[in-house]
Amino acid sequence: MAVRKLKVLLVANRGEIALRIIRTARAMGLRTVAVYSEPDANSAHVAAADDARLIGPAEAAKSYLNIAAIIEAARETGADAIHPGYGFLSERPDFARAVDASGIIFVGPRAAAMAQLGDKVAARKLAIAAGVPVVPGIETAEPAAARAFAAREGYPILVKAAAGGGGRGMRVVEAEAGLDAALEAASREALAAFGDGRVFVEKYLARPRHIEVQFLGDEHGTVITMGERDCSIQRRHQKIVEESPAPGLGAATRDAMLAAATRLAQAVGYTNAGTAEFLLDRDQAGEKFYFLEVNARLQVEHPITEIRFGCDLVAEQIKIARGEKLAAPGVPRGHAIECRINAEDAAAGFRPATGSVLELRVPAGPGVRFDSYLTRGSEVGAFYDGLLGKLITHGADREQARARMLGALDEIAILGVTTTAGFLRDVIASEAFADADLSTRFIEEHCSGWPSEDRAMSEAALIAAALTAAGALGAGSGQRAISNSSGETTDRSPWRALRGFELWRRP
Amino acid sequence: MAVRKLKVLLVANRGEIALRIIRTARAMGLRTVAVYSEPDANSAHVAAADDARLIGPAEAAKSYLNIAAIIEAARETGADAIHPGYGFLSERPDFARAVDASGIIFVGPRAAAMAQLGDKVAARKLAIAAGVPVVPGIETAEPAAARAFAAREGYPILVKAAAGGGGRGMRVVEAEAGLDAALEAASREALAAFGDGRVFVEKYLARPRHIEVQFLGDEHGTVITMGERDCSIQRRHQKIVEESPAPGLGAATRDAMLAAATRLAQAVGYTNAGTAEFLLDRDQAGEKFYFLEVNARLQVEHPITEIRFGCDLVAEQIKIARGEKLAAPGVPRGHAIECRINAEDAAAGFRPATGSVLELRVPAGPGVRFDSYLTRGSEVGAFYDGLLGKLITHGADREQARARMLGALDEIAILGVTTTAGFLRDVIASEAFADADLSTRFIEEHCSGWPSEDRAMSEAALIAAALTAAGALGAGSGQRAISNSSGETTDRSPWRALRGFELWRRP
Amino acid sequence: MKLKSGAREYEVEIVSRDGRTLRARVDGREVSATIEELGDASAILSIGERRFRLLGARRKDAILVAVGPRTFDFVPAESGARRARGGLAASEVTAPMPGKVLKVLVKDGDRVSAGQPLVVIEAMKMETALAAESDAMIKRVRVAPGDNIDHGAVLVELSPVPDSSANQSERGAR
Amino acid sequence: MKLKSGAREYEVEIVSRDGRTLRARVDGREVSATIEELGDASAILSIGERRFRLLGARRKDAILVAVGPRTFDFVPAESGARRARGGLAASEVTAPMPGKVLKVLVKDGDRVSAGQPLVVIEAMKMETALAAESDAMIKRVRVAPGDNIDHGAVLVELSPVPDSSANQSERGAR
Repeated sequence: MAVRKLKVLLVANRGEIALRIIRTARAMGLRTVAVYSEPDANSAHVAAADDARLIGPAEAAKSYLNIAAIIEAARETGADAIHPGYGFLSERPDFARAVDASGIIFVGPRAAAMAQLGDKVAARKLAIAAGVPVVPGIETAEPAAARAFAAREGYPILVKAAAGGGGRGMRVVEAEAGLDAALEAASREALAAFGDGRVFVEKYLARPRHIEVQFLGDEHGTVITMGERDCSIQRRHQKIVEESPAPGLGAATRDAMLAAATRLAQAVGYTNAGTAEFLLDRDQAGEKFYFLEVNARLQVEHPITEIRFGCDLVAEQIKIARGEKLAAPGVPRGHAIECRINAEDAAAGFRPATGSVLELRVPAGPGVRFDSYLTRGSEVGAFYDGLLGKLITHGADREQARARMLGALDEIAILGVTTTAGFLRDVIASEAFADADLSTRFIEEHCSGWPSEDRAMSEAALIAAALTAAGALGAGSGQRAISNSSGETTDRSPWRALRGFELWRRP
Repeated sequence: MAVRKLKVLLVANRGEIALRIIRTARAMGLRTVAVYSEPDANSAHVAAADDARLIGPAEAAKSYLNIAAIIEAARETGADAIHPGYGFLSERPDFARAVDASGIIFVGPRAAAMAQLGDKVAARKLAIAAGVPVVPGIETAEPAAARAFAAREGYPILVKAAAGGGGRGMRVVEAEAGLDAALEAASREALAAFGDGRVFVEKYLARPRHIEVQFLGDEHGTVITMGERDCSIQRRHQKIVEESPAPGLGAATRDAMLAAATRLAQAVGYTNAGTAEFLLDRDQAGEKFYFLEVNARLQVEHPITEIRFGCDLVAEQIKIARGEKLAAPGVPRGHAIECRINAEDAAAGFRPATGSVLELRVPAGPGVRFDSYLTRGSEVGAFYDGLLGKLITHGADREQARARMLGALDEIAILGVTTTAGFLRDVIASEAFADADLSTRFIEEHCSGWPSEDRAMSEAALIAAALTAAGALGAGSGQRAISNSSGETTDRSPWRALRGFELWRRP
Repeated sequence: MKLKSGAREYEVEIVSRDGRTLRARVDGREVSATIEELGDASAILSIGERRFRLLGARRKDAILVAVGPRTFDFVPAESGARRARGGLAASEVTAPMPGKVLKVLVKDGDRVSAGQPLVVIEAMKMETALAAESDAMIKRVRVAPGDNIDHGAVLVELSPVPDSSANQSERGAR
Repeated sequence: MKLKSGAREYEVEIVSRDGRTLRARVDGREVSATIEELGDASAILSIGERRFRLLGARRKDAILVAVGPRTFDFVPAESGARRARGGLAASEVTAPMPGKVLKVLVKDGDRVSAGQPLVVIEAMKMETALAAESDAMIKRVRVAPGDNIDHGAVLVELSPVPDSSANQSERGAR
């Protein structure tokens, strides 16, 4: 069935996605190769692979974006295929071309399709040609033209990078005063993130939902879709909570979205896994959806689709790359939710956080999956995206998936780097989420001013701090428990340390 | 829909099953109460529950088998229901009766049905009456009668406890010489384990498979089945690897088994979750199955059924206990495998092992579920069953589930107590398992003499020991990594400890 | 002990512990709770009907605690950010995380008002503007665009606004 | 260093480590491997084409290591079970785990042969028979049915079989 040999897979990525890809490749009997930057030498994806190569220093531009070093690593290790994961080089046509040129299989779409879809301006044209509705906008960021467009359509307007995705190089402009600054900042961010500073401008929908369709295409012209994902809950235009199916989405709208995604894929002869993103607007007239973009890669939130459809999308990608023919998708089952645990301070505008993981407790149980690269001792630096892990729960219905998510979030504890786990817990517990009142403005509408005052919790935190200072809680006490093998609770009790309530002194 | 109120659930058990039940109850919005013996005061199920009560000292007879203390704990905490888990009091009609008598809901079958099925002799009669084939045997253990039966049917014969299950109080007798000793030992074990020393004798099938059917019954007379599980891989008559569906089982045989299970359940008006166990014999004539026993409780290996059917059996048990009507089962999907990680030394006849967990690495990833109560610092004593955790993997087919199990087992590391993880890894990797050459003699046929000599692995182990002695590996080095927040690899490197190759000294 | 989290100060003392019963004084309030230690070095603290899972760790610069999935960083009050002087919330603007300076929006001697952005840095591919916490004079700018900065690096030194001593003392009193 | 695991003795030395290259001597054989430390205090050791994940821990009585899911317990050879004397594999039979004595099958002065069960104990609800590792005389039985026993407790003391000193020394020489 496979038309070409694929035995050794190099994963050109890091973090949870590199680990997740390696796990599937291993289960398919492939030999796996990790690449890593200097600070990632001790990282979990390096441990999981059969072989690993250092490809450069911390800066992504010199390591995970270093095409020459990655292809050299593939040559050295005899890799016959490269999986780019998401982010980094995953949507860079020049990388896909360079891989092809080296006679290595690129596990992803062809460079040409990637280029066409990766350029938002070109993708917009494509969508229009394929009869897929698009948001009103102009394909330039020339200040005067942008001003004119805004005057016509009215503020707010959205400034977007032509390249890349993931919300980088994106700015909402509320009033004319901020326009020039936004164009400049977006362009600078886009240049830094994707090496392409072009931006363009479109109408900003007031309260849309973000709904996307997973699709797969093979070399034999087959295109299948695997349902939709609602990714409306975002901060800074980046998703933090995703679920599938999209609650309350009309059957007719869903069918139309799946059909639109199929047309988009067919229009470029798409191969491998991709996602068509749409904005859903609701008014008296009913549901209307608009083309947003196509992400020509595996999506961060792909696991919620895997769990519903009982498939392994990375395995499908590898089979497609081998030249195999796609099977019909399974029948979806139940409801799945994903929460992204990021290294950010949700109480400070989601400011990126760094640190080393001193203590770690991860959730488990029925319907719970935690894709993460974290271990005790992990260093979270400022060099890369702050995604620490993805907590995914599944249930027979949305309420069971939601309840399991709540329980799983309550089992998480990560000390040493500030994460969004506590914030996400309150999001999932909120009435608005329970009622599935979803829109891309969810966070500002329902979570502004988080965290709300909670006296009992503050008291618990302060008592915990006092106990920790006294060596009566955490690693200290844990180590005592561990260094002692007698197992008598009295021996293990750290409370003796509390006698005299020694105060904490700075080293 | 619910005919009676169930808001606070007391879990009369410990370890992984107590934790697993609490997780589901929590997700159903119930308040949960844990009970624990003195050595379990720090255990994970105590942490997970909303409330917890000490019910006695280590000896199960004075704690987890202490009916009065458990019912008192339920009264104190306002529990309106009790889930017995498996083992301990789960199949004790007197417990079910005592719970009823206290006006508390027992999450399990009615005492009468339990008594009828729990007594193997009565259950055998029931099976015969229900037209379910049984293994030739006699309903007594009177030595002379047993000798006569053995003379008639030929050795080996099997001595079994009339009460309980799980292989305790079971002895295979290969020759007449061992008969008396076996009857005595089985009776003594049965008395210790179930408080009932009655044993009986039956023909021992040479190379059967153990296949069981999951069924559920509600108060409205509905009985549904949820497929079968193959639990042939056993040591000491206790399951260690289970899977669903049963590989290569004929469709006609499967249907007949499901029908037989339904008849057994209906014959006693069974409510809640139960399992009908059968032995499958294969000869020229084809597949023949024999009734073994009905376990009137949740089974250890229930998760493989949950994953295939996309259901939560504990949630179903609670709904049934509330008086709700059962829905039709979902359509099963894919293949699931479970490995039981026990505190045992597989290289020494599965001798029970004890200790405290010094280091712990647990597996994760797509299709992987690990139900365990272990944490760093857990004490594994000799008081209770040695099940530390259940590793469950799921796949689109058996081979994917098997490959994922292999990968997941390779991610496990438990230091401080000897476990069966390494043994199970070799079982799953074996050709015999890959070929699904399953029978209850699997271990003796394919794993005798485990572990086979592996020079590279021995060398790795000895090098690891030398590094650990030098403080260059494990908690020591880890602690150094953790107590240091600078994150510079050089600072974190424990290798400096190796200069001069200090030798290990006993404290 | 006095602890500081962000701008807020707290005082906490463990008054007594008798078995599982723990009594503490938090900002002058008596708090009684029950505590269960767990084998994994965490603990369950019950205050009234609430039940919290606690975990703690010490780092040279802070005490970190987790209450369920929420985490809190504390520093001893006396070792926290420098006391406000002359109405300054802080006498320096420091880098909240390692990264790179993109833009410097002020120069030595400028007068800035509370909330005014001073420096734009980039970390994890996101731009973050660092603003003055209070009205101040720019004493010295210590970085330039393109500089790589570590966590805690001083970017800008501030001094009080000369002609506002009156309401400074007020502020000091608040 | 000399290490003992079960009955077997080993000798291992780390000869050198240069970056990721590690050279060791194991039972006289030269072994060269590459090692990668991981952030979680484990390491990856590669010997030829084989790749092992290592984890280690020290306990007062042993060094414990994990090689993937397999675990190994080592004790320093000199501190292991007493050296065999007069053909005895061990001069005592000790409890392999905590539990309860069910049956004592021998009495002081009995002569027993290798493999003969001496005591039956129960732990985790399973019966385990403890047998003599070599021919021996029962010097003293130190437990009775019903006794609760700790891990390592001495159950039976053994002495050499008097009239077999010849093949004892042979055994000793092996």
